[in-house]
Amino acid sequence: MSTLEIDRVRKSYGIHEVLKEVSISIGTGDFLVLLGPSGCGKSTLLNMIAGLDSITGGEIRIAGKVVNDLSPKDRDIAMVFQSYALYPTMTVRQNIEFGMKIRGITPPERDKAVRTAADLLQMSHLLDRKPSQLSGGQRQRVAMGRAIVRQPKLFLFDEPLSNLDAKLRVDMRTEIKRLHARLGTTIVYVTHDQIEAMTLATRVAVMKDGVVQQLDEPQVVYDRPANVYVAKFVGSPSMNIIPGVLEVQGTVVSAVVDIAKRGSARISGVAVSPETARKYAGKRVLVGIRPENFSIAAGDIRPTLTVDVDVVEPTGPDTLVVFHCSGAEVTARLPPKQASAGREAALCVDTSKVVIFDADTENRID
Amino acid sequence: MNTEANSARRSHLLGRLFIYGSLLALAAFYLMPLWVMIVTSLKSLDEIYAGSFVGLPKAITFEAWEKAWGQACIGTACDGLRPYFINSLLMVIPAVILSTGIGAINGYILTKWRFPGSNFFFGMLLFGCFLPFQAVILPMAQLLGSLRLSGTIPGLVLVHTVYGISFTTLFFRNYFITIPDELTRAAQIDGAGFFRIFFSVMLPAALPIIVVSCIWQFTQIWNDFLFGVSFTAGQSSPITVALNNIVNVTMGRKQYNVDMAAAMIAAIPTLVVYIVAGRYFVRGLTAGAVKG
Amino acid sequence: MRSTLSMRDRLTHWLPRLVLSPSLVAVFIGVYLFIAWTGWISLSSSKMVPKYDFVGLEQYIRLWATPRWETAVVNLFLFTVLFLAITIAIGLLIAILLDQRVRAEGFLRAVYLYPMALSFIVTGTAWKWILNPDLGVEKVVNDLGWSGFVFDWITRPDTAIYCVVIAAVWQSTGFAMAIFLAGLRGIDTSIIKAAQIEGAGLPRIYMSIIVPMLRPAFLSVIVLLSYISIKSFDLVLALTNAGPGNATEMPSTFMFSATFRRNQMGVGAASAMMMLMTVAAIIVPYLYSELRESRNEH
Amino acid sequence: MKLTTLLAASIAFIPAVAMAEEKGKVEGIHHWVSESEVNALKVITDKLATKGYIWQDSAVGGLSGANALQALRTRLAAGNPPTTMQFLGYEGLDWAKEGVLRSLNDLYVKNGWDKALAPQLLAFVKSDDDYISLPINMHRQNWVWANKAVFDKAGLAEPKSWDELIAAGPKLKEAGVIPLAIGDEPWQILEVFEAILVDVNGPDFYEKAVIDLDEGALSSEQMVDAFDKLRQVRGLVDDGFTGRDWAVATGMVASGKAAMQVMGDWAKGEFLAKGMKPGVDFLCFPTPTATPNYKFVIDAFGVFKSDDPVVVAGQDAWAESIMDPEVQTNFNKIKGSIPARSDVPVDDFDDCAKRSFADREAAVAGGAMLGGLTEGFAAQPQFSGVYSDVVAKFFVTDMSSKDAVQSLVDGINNAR
Repeated sequence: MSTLEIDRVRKSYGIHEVLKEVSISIGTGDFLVLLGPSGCGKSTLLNMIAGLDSITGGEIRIAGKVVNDLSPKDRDIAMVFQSYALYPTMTVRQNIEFGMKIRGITPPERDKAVRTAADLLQMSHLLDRKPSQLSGGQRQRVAMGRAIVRQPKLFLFDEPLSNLDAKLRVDMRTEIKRLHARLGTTIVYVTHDQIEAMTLATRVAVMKDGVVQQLDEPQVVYDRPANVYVAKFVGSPSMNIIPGVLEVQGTVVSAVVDIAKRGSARISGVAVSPETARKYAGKRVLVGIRPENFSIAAGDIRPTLTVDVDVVEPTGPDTLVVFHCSGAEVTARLPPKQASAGREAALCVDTSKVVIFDADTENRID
Repeated sequence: MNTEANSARRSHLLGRLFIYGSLLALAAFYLMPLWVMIVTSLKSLDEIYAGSFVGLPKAITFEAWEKAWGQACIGTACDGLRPYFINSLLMVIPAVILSTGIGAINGYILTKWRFPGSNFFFGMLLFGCFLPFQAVILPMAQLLGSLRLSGTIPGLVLVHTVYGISFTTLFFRNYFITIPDELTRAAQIDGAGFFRIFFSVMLPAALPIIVVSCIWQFTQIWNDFLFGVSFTAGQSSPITVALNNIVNVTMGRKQYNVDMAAAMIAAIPTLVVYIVAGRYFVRGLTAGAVKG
Repeated sequence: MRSTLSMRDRLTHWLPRLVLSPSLVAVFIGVYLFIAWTGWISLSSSKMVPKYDFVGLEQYIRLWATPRWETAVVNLFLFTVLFLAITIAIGLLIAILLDQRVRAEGFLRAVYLYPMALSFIVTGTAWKWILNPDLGVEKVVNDLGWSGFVFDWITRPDTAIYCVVIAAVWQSTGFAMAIFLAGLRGIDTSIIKAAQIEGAGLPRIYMSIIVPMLRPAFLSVIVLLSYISIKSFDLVLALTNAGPGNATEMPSTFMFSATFRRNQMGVGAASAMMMLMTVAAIIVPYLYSELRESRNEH
Repeated sequence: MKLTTLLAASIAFIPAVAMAEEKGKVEGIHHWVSESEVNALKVITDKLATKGYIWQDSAVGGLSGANALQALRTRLAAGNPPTTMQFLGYEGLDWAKEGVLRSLNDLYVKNGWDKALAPQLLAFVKSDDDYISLPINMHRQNWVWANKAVFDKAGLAEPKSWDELIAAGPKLKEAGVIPLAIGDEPWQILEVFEAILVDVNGPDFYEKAVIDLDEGALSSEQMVDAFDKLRQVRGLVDDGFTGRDWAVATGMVASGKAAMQVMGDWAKGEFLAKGMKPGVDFLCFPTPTATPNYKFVIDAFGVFKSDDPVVVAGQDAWAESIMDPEVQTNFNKIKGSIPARSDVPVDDFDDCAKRSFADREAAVAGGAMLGGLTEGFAAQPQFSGVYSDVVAKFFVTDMSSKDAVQSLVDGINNAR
């Protein structure tokens, strides 16, 4: 059993409040990703879970036990750092053994644990090297090995992949995923990279200015972002946010947007509850459409909107098509060679995936 | 095309000539005093008084060295520099170890265990680096007297340690600040405590700056004259005081060759330290003694 | 909630401060208490031994009415400016030359660095000879045939201070060189390549691109050299003994002779306080910037 | 000899030796570090050893004793004074006023030392009613040392006035000889100046201007004259005088490179060490004047107050060693000076010393015994310091005599 409950936790340095009443709760085996830009408080929160930073208010419970006043070593956690934090004067083996030595584990047991971890991470041949003789990816493995031998209730990762190059980052990501699958330990993982969050997490907490914006499964966060901020932060290219007006005609709810020089276009059948629709009828809203929810109007299907294509960016599997709508720049992900710059394009929208936000609060309305 | 290549080669050659020429000329300037000292120490006194100061000796003799080491008189004690050399060693070794050790742990605290006011404390400490020591001799003498340490080598060790802390703390603090805090955090999570982290993680990683600190302290303490002459007497004097007594004969015929040999003897330990460890000194300076 | 802290955790909390406290006490006594003591003496009528009365600023007035002190202050200023300028210039030059991938760099570096290892109690006599016109450079050059060559600075009161500068530069350039060399090695060589492609010559690259990049090294060198120049005591004593005719008197030698030779302890303490204030005027802004910087790091 | 008596004798002997070893130590700070000085000091310490005390040497050389004074000051501040300390000039009196010196009245009275010293000397040995130091010797400061061969060759005789001495300059220069050997250390220059001051203006003026620091005398025309003379003397000196040790200057006279040197009689040892004989190879005569005077410098030892009876007994032994007539004779033969005691026979001293004795007697009778300014026997150090500042500056620059007098007056007033 290794649950983590973060209960109305606050952190402030003097008058400067870094975390404002954060509450997160995850179950055993969960992979929680704290996602947000730098300065959002995610690393502070992680350090507080680890016991490296003090808690100003609220409670943190690991496996049901309040750990607020426990020192890091008594919290039964392990942590992997962005800079790996390998002890530079010790060999890989000594690095991994260091914590066990302090806990007074006998040499044979230590040796066994090191072996197991080394096999798991395929680094048995590196054990007698110094950190300075290792590549970035190898150091990352050692750092993870050091965490694994601890057999903690909770793994903490602080942006572990951000010092690696792009290729290695993808490989290590898979490695971490595999590790999680094999060990089944609860993990808290801090990153600013939304792809890592999507690929790794079972739960994502998107943070901004010390406040959790949304805490949910990654797919939910992606499909139903809680607000414009989350919508824009998750996904690449990010969700298009187009100003528009909500129209209600009977049971059909539509979002009306402007298209330059061509008048208005109507996106009909937006999934909004009748009460909300009544409340927002005729009001200004923000319409959120993911790029992949556009498609080319083919055959006799009537296009939702016809636009003048501004720029075309082929990525290989898809082509990104950029145009303007209600003054906002909009990107659509289309199959290759279906549109070209300066020409017009007739597009359909998967209205079931369209998300509507309040124009003022920028929160999602259902 | 060919002429261009030629002129390029010529200008390159001229450039190298300029570089080596300047470096060698400067080297000659820097070696001059050493040359004078060595040459003089190998001459006989008669040759020197006959007017040969800078030139090569006509006949090399080590008489002056023997005399300086074992026979030269300071007051009525004619044991040469030997006992004072030992005094200096007895003073410099504990003082270097103590001041470097304290500086290391101070630097560790000031970077990895900061607390409110720790920066202010560091500032206070740093100002101590720049204290003109003449200003503190008398109060220090009173303090040593009340500690019953006046006139003793332990007393000197204490003084050098106190005034060495400022510099060594500066060295270590600036070095440790370049070591990521994550390292101490990782060790904390591994269960290491305050001292364990210091001895197992920080200290082994601080080797370059330990060398810098030791060299600096060694030369400062070995070469110190002011504290030595103020706080010791007679047989417990360090070598610089003994050297001064040999060299600064107020009334009498100067034995320049013995003076120079004595000066060389007094300089040998620091010279050796610099020649052996000078490389590390420059490297250590890069590594954080001076913030780049 | 605090009460749940165990004894051990509380100890851990206070341990750093506890370990630091002996240093704090030592520095507080050895530096600040003693400075306060000197300050007090400077306001007393102390002559031969400390006297704890109060005479106001009398000793300071006496100090500034002493021509030798004026000489000392002027000398310190002149010396510091020249010493800093020349040491930095030569130190930088050597560092740049050494950075051109020369042979025997290690040996050369040791040659430039070794004077730092020696005290002036050791080398003073050698320098005295070298600078003496009858024994040193002038004689050697004259003997080589240039009979018109004159190098008698040390004998003339108006130039003797330059001899002190020469010897001081000799001792400290190695240090400046080491710091500059360290700075140069830290500079990305692609910058030089980029500038070469733009068509700039090597001297120009150094003057307008590399040297400005060494700003932090300059700061360190300037602070440390100012410190050396204010403390230059052995140097003057060994080389000129403040002569000829007190022409090379410095505040440190003045303070020493007032306190220990002339029974003017109050005046000596006043001069010490003046020195301390000068040091503070240089150091405190430096410390302030240094510490502010580190606060930003956190 | 029977075995038993031998045994008895040795048994009786052993405790005696052990006793002698146990009696204690006498620790002294002094600034005698040169070979002849140290050999002279050994005469005293050997005597001390026969009394059962071990000499513990704390020599501190350099800076004309300033380093030694600093050492004493810090030792006193630390409450850890030495047993005894060498004093020059007013130093002993100053320390006596601070109450740290032991009064030696009992020893002086018991041994009759008070009657053995010249009255002018007593001024430096006695503080108020207490005898506080033990003079070992008396140096005469105002000597001229000359190379006889050079003098003969140039046809020169002992000059009768400073003008005569200065007039000899061009002749000597023509002969390729430096007329006057000197170094640029302020004290060497001051030796010459104070000689001029008294030789030209008379002992009374010296007393007013130097001892009493009378402002009228300080700013008088006579003072200007003395500086004018010093300016002329500057013309007798070569350019290489920077950083020249006085002993090197003496060596120049001995070798014939220079003709004369104005220096105290500690210079004599340099000539004697080279095997030269007074009157034959070198000449000694007082600085030329119409008003004969005797400038003295004494080395004396003070002892510090102590509650420890062992230390006090050691001090007694030390005092008796210093004042021992035989010690005074042997010490001074090596040091070049004459005994501080006036009642010691002088027949086996050399000619220079004999002349010194004769002149001393005359000076004592004629009231021309004067303390040397340079060594601190005429004015407190803060005042003699001003003299040496001004004179040294005058000597090495182009300062005018009037300006020199003015800065002398200002400096003395500032130091008052």
